[in-house]
Amino acid sequence: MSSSNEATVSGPPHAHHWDPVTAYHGSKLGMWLFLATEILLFGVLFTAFAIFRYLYMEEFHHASQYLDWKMGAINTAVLIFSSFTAVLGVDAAQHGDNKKTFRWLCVTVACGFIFLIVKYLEYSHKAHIGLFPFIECNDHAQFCWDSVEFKNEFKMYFGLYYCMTMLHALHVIIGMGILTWALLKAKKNRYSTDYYTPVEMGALYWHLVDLIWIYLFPLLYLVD
Amino acid sequence: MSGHDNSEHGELGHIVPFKVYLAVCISLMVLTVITVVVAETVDVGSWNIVVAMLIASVKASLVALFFMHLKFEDPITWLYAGFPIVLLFLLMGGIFLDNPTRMEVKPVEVVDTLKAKE
Amino acid sequence: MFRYLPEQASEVAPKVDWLHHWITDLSVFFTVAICGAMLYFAVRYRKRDGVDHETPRIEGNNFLEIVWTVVPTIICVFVAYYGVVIYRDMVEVSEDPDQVVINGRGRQWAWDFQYQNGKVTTNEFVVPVNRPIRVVLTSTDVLHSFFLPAMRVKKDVVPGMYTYVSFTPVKEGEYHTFCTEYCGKDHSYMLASLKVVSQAEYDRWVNDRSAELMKASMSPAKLGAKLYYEKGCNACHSLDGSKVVGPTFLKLFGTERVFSDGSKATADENYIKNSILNPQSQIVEGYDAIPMPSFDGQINDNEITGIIEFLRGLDGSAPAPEQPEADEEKGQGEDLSALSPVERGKWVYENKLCITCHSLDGSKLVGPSFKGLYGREGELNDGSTYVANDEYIQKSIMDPASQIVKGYQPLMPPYAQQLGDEDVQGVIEYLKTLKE
Amino acid sequence: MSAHADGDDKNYLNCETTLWSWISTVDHKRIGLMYLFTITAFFIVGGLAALTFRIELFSSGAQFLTPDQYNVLFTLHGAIMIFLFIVPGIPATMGNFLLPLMIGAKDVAFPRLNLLSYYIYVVGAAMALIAIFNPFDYILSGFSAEQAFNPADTGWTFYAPYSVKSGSAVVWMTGAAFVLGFSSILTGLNFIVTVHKLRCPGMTWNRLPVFVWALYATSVIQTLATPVVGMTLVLLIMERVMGVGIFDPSMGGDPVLYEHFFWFYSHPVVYIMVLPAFGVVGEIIPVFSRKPIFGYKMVVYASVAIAAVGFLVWAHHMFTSGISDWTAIYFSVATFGVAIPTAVKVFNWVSTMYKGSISFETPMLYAMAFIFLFMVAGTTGVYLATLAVDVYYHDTYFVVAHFHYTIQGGAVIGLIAALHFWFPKISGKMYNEPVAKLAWFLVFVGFNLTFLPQFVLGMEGMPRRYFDYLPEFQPMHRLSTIGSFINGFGYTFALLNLLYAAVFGRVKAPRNPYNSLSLEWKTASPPSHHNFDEDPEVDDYPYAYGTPVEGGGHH
Repeated sequence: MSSSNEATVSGPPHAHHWDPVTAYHGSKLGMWLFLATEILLFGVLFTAFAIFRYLYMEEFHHASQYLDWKMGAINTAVLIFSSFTAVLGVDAAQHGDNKKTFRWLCVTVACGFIFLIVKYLEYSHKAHIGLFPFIECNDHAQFCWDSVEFKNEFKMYFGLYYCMTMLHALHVIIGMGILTWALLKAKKNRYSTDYYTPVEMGALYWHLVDLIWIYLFPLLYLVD
Repeated sequence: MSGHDNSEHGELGHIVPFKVYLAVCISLMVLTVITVVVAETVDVGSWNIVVAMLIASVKASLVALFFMHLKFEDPITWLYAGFPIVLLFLLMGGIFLDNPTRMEVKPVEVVDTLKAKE
Repeated sequence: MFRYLPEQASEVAPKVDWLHHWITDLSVFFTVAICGAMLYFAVRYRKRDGVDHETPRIEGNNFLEIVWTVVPTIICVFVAYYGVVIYRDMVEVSEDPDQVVINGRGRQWAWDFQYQNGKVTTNEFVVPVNRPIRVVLTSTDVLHSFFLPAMRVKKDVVPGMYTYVSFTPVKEGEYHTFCTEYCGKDHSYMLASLKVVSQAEYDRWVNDRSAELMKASMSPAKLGAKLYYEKGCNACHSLDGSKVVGPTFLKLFGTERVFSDGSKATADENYIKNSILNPQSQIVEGYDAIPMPSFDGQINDNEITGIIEFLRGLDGSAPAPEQPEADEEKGQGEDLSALSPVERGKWVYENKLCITCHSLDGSKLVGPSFKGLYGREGELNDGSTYVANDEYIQKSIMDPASQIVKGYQPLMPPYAQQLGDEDVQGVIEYLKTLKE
Repeated sequence: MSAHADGDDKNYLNCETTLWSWISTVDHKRIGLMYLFTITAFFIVGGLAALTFRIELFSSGAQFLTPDQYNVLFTLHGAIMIFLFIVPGIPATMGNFLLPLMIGAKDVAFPRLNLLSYYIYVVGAAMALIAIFNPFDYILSGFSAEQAFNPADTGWTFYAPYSVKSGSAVVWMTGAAFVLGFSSILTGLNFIVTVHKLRCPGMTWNRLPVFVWALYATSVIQTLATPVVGMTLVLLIMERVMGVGIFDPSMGGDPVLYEHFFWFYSHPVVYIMVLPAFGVVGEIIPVFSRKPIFGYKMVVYASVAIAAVGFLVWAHHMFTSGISDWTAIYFSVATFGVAIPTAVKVFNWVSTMYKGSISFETPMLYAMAFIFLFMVAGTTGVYLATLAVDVYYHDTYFVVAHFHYTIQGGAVIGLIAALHFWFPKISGKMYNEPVAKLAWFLVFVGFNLTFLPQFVLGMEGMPRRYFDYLPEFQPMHRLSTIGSFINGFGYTFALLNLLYAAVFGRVKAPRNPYNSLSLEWKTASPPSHHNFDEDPEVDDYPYAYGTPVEGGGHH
């Protein structure tokens, strides 16, 4: 949904009914509004996390021990760096340098891939020890998602963990899609100092993804 | 908030020097390290979460202000960037107003007189 | 409009109605004033003969704006204030030691009540007049809401959480209790009746455990049949082989069950017990995992045995038992006049539940054994002595609490309204035959 | 619709006539019309569901439905009317059509996003239809008859834990609500940017028509409240799919938390429904009174204030739900904060008529009916905001009646008023005035006959969502059922009258049949594809009716 939304927000250069400058500022305002909805979308999860962390402090603390903070820290660094490269992509586009834009955005998308790979490693480790929904309980695993003991031991920490990180990972994937679309335009030399809306919008979206992870990381991995 | 938005000066986005971006990126990395170090070594009880969230907020502000160019945006953008955060605090406020202040109600203890004399 | 509210049966009801009355007056006043002004303007300033007349360009009036911002604000502040004050009266937790606390439990689709002495009722409860009452509520499945219109109180019944309503009834009578939070199929039938009675009647009622004792004395299969209807099994499990929400009970016992995960088991005693206590652990293929709640904690071993025996009996050889109309008195319609006094006494002993507490073999149950009772001498709780003569026995039946034999508890319900003179005489004669 | 177009006057309806030109259009006017037809279809479905269960409720005791069927019907009625009809109601239809015209723009800010938003709505509607017919359960169960018709039965509020335990159609219905929410978000976002960036020269903020202001306030709520319910519904689905436990008390979750999340959106959503109707009334009354709207600024501030305060009061739907007493007290007091700006609006509308030259065309009749119905809705709202009284009224028919007075008496009457008012502009035709007045009469009488008795039922203590009821409630239920059919006939007449006029009508509408000063009347009826033949410019606000007098100036 969001990717096609992007496609429409930015529009072609010189949309028929408004001038390019207004179109640029309008698109940016639209994007900020969309980001506002994203913040509230995650906000519900943050609120649920906050109240249950307050109620089940010990269970949450205990559960967070099963996350590897090193993995989280790596992903944080990767995302921050990718935000940096994304903004350099925008900077290059602002100077009308399509080649540089293309290169920086490629790096950003690559960082997205690294993030997802690390996430996959984390998930698969969890699945191995039974800390994952959707898998059958088996004797090798340490835990069983659907068991009463599991719920009592961790309360809803892992449920929230997966809701939050999966939603975030979905946003990473969508963000990569938008940036890929934007960098393909750079490949075709579509940007100039007068028009670089897709890069700017894609980067804004990508920064939001980064911004949310900045909160997720200490909340989930370092909470105590 | 006047009707002149349409006829703004011809410039598009604000151009920020490279070294500002670099400085922001480095600060973000450093703050990440600080978050981890503080969380792993310092123990100030329930303040840990507050410290972690404060650092996260500083990082988030840096991203928003410089990477997202919020610093150079008009008041309307500020309004709609700030509004969801206000609403989020409202939502949290309402829920934290409710849950911790709920009265602890206990059912009455039943002494079953039929069973008692067995 | 006022008279449509139900009668005011609690202490807080007149206060709520007072505020209600005020809001009604204000509402009617403002509605009539504004709509009246609108209609007046509409008629007075109507366009005549299809031609617009000249109109003044009045764009506003700051004074008026201030007036109609400030006046409603003041009214709102007052209404809100009294709303809060009366609400505090309503939810105030009484420290009164005189308070009667009842545990209420909502389930799909019935209300259970449990009194401090262990008395349990379903869909009806009785409280004494003029004493603060508190019903502590919880739910075993989904949200319900406990609404006593005549008392003007209501509270949602939430699983995993305790809430309460408190009220002080001021009028004897029978009142409705509704479920007001939508809870599924029979939401509209989830009613209970509240009886507000005098203190004396309440004491008699709350100590009368004969219905429960009767259940204890039933044959297991019969108990099972009763529970089948009482606990609401009938909502999901049929007795005629048809598939409702859950599997039918007809010819279930002893058959092989195939579960949704492919495993199999025979429907034996353990299987049935486990299905009642942990329904989610074994879902028969083709059924939804979700609906059945666990009955853990709501049902005792005796009752489980009853259900097992009930299921064992449903082999298709006999017609399924009908839902009992009420707790019909045993022996109703039997011709008792032909019995001799001793036979009459024996019949009373067996059918009026004496049998559950008083043995014939000298063993001590809830009450003293009837063996060798007649003519016995002994000590009462208050230190005085008694001789078990005719007079003593009659009084013990009619007003048991007045003379409790030492070592026993005052549990026996009074039979003054249930037994006639002939019955009592019969019991006395019967006891005489039980002398050693 | 375009059958009677002359060759020489090309307008948005006949500039292109292929089916493809409609379904791929990015013209805000055509999208508004497509919305209008789709939501009207769902209005009919939701209305028929309501009439069906009103027949069931005609007498005490089970009539011709089972309790399960009744539960399904009221759920469908609620979910369809809320998510598929009245939330997109005025903004997506009249808003889409009028917003650019009123501010002198060629289109909304993101025309293609607008079309996308429509198709997201269509996807959501399709999901809702799947929830109704639930074909997958039927197929997966091997065409077992019990799974043939098994729609969601949770009520439109989807309260946990019932919605977690109920049938699988709930997932489709909540999914539909989530997707429809996205459509709503995108429409709102589009309107906000449009108002900020596309006003024509001279159209300053205090020259905006009050309808545009109302749409703007609505859009802010749409954009910022909807994600909350979206995520909540996703959590509900996750709860079912992977057992998160947030709303499940047996795992330590809190069902009341669901209610908080739900009402954080679903209280502001009533302002999404009714604020645009306020705007419509604010447009109609000045035109038919030939007077400036009284206290323009206060009317505008009140719109914005209602939108803002609307976010602060959500838990007044939960006074008896087990929230703490302090929370209940705060939310009760805060709720009165909504009463004040609403009252201010009503006072201003009525004052606008003072010394006017009032004519009673159908839109004006609807607007006056609106004021009466909304007075009833508002004053009965005071009972429900008052803590002690709400404890009695919560979840009774009183709430049902109050809600229908605000939403049907407010938003739906507002929509019908708007349809009549701007019908000449939309279709280029005039409708049959006597028939429209007859329909108005039936709607007004039928509506009051349906819902006034429900106030009485609420007073008597009749709980809502009851399939069956005690015999003493029967008389009022009978009145209500009779009224609902009169109401239904009224809407049928009104809509058929408009449809007939649009298709077969002979009387062409002039540019400005009511001599309105607002910008949308300055262009042709119906407008051309590009809205205005020459770029519009304004130099005053659109309410400068009458002869100037001393004092009380607008600027």
